[in-house]
Amino acid sequence: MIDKFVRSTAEALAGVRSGATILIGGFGQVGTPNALIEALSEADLRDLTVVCNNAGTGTHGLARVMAEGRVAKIICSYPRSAGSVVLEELYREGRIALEIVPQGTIAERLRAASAGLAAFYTPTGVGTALAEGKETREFDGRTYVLEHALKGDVALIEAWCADRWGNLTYRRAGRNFNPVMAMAADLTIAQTQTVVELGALDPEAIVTPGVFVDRVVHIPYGEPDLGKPLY
Amino acid sequence: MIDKFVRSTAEALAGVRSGATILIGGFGQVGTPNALIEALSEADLRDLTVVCNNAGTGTHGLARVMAEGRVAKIICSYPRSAGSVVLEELYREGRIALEIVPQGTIAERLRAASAGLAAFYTPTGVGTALAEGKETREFDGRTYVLEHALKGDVALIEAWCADRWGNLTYRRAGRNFNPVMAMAADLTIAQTQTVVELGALDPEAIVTPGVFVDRVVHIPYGEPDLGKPLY
Amino acid sequence: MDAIIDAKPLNRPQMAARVAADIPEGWVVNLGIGIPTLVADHVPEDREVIFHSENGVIGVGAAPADDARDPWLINAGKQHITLRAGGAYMHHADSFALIRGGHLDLCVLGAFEVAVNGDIANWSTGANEKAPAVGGAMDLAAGARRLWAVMEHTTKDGRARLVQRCSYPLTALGAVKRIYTNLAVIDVAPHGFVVREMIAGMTLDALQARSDAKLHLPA
Amino acid sequence: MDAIIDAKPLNRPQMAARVAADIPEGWVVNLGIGIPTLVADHVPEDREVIFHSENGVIGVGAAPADDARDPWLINAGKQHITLRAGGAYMHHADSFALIRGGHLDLCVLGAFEVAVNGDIANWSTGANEKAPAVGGAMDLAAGARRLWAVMEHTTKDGRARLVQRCSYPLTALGAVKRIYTNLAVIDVAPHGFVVREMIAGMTLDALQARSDAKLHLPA
Repeated sequence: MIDKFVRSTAEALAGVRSGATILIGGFGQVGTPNALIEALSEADLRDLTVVCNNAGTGTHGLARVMAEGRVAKIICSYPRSAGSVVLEELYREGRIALEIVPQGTIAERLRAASAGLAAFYTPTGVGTALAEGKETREFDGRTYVLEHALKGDVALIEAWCADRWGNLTYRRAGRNFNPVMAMAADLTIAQTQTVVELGALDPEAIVTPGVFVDRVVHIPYGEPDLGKPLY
Repeated sequence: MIDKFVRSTAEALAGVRSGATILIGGFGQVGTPNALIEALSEADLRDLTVVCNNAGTGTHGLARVMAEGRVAKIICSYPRSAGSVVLEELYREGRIALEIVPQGTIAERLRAASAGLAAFYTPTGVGTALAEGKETREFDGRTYVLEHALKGDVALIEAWCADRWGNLTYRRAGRNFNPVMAMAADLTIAQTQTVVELGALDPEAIVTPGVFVDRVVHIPYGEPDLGKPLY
Repeated sequence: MDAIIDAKPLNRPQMAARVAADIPEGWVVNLGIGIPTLVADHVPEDREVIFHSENGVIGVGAAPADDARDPWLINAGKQHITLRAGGAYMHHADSFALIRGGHLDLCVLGAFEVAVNGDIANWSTGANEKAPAVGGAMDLAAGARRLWAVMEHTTKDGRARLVQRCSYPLTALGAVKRIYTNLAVIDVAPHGFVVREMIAGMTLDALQARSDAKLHLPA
Repeated sequence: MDAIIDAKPLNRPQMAARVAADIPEGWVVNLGIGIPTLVADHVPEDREVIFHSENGVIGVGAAPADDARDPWLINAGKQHITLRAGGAYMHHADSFALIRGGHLDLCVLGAFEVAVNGDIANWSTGANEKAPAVGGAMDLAAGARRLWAVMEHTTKDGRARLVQRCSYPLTALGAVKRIYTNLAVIDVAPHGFVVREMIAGMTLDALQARSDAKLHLPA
């Protein structure tokens, strides 16, 4: 019997190695795998490359992972926010590498990895500082920049509902990067708010089929913070 | 008030021009926009390029569109079947051009068009007759072939359920190429088996958001043929 | 260079309202952070405009009351929102396929500068800042079928934002089609900036004095 | 060259059963048209293997009774199928992302020929045929993490299908990892074909006589 549930976040992260590329889902406070990120900050790991739209705020979550010195490089689109003090300090001191990628290009590079493509030509960023040094090419009179697939060793995502095959649904804006990252990593680990029996999810409404998911941990984490959201 | 419903297939096809590239959804008998295809065979059109996984069987559907002399070129993955006599005759006589593309490459070329990408590098077909003359390139020691986006002027698709914004769901294997083609054409026309009020579809389960759909015609066509399926 | 005028510049809600007036029913529209976000409030309820947020929400509705916020429903600016009947959710790859694939009728962005050739600079003030942040701005600017910029006509210290050539890092080349400022509405035409409309009391000379690039009147 | 042997070749269901025996629980598997399709029937119900069909069905179940067919549910071979509890639907771009992206543990395809370097020819018999048809074969062959070929060991007129170099148009280069024939199970190893198993009564000499490329025994 296929059963992808594990009992703890520590078990969920078993086998993750230093030097790994970790994809972390979520956008703002919504759909973020908070418990898995906490476990990551407590694991004995170094030199991680983290791909995440934002770069953490305050001193918890991804900011704590960075503060613990586990992250060598962040690939993100929007590191800046009122509370992103950890990243800013590490960045100023040259202790963390930062690759800024347009948000849609991050999504598309992940999607290319999920689909076995090596690279693609996109119009985003042409003529800007973020395309400097990158190959460009004209198609039908328009210039495009070559961007490469971005594959994760591990993806950490949050789902709303899961079954034992790892089929997943999400909740409203909690979908965001999660389904894309689920498909783009060798080892995909989901924390899920709710759990159902196999067969209970509508096959027409499953967003991430279980074939893309390796481990699921049930974390009824609760609602995202209703406080003033930080960018 | 946005209302994408039109009253007839003829109205649905209004403005489609000779020389257009037409994407046609469906796989086998399932999810095929039969009424729109019939209307296409009756429209005064010439020199169409048709993108469709199969190339029609018997003397109805796409086969009839070809028999009427409306099609200059077919782009498909699987033209051959027991009943594909119309295509075979036209092809043997040199009266129709045929571009055979691996099924996944058709899907991906459509998806690239839907996403505004110009081209991508895929491993499919490398070293085969279908990649002859195409640019190849190595990434991380593996060879990939460059494939270009395939955009439609028009997409004809079949949905299961639609609302007046053009939000769509599909039925089981009737999904197939339909959502991909809906996003890849300038003018997307759906025939739908059922209709609901705006707001009745679950926003978590809408497969094709209405922003990708231009016209919807309500055709309670009925179930796909249960007879022996033809490949 | 400056000219004394007797004109009251638009405030931010008025700028947003001016943009909203030009958005017809049925358009699919993405609104950037800042003044653009306010545009939605000025589209009448009965004019169905489909607002898209790049974090995968289509059919963004009016802002919720403070005590009726849905914790799971935010926009790209991380503000709480509502979903209209007919709305839908997508993941990020599909959401940006929508943007880049030409499925947005319009994107409205704030800007630092717009150049006479349509170049826009809106994401970075240059090399000396802390970790730079681009978000979805480059995708939106490169992908939308129409890009309108909304900004004050000049900076707080009086420098022109309608420029011959952008001084800040670019977001996209030749992308802007129209500019809404607190003083005027200006099209970006092949031959340069064309003033479509000015606020009451504004003169072309005074507007020119506040602009770096040459302004034209419609032919 | 030929050798007289006293061995009864496997029939098609037996070949399918032999393949099925090697598929462990939990694998995600795509089965090609022909003998491969039969493999699913030989996986015990209680061994959960997730069968994928490239037209967007994950979790293909047993064939339906003739009077219980669902008109909307077919596989890539256009045969009527069922969906297991836990199954899901995808569109074609996602379905082939699954294939090319390395998410298939295994694909089992029929073949005309497999070469000693793993090249496979299974989609076209050459230039003189009518409109050629590839379907998803090239995607599956290039994308699956493991590709196994199932075929008669020789053609009806006795020509070898395990060859030094394919004579038919290729489907993919160096893709096949294992071959199941009616006579043997052969691995495609870096140094060539390695015979893992032969049917009762078969000898290596007799098998070699029916093969174009050199056969090895395991080291």
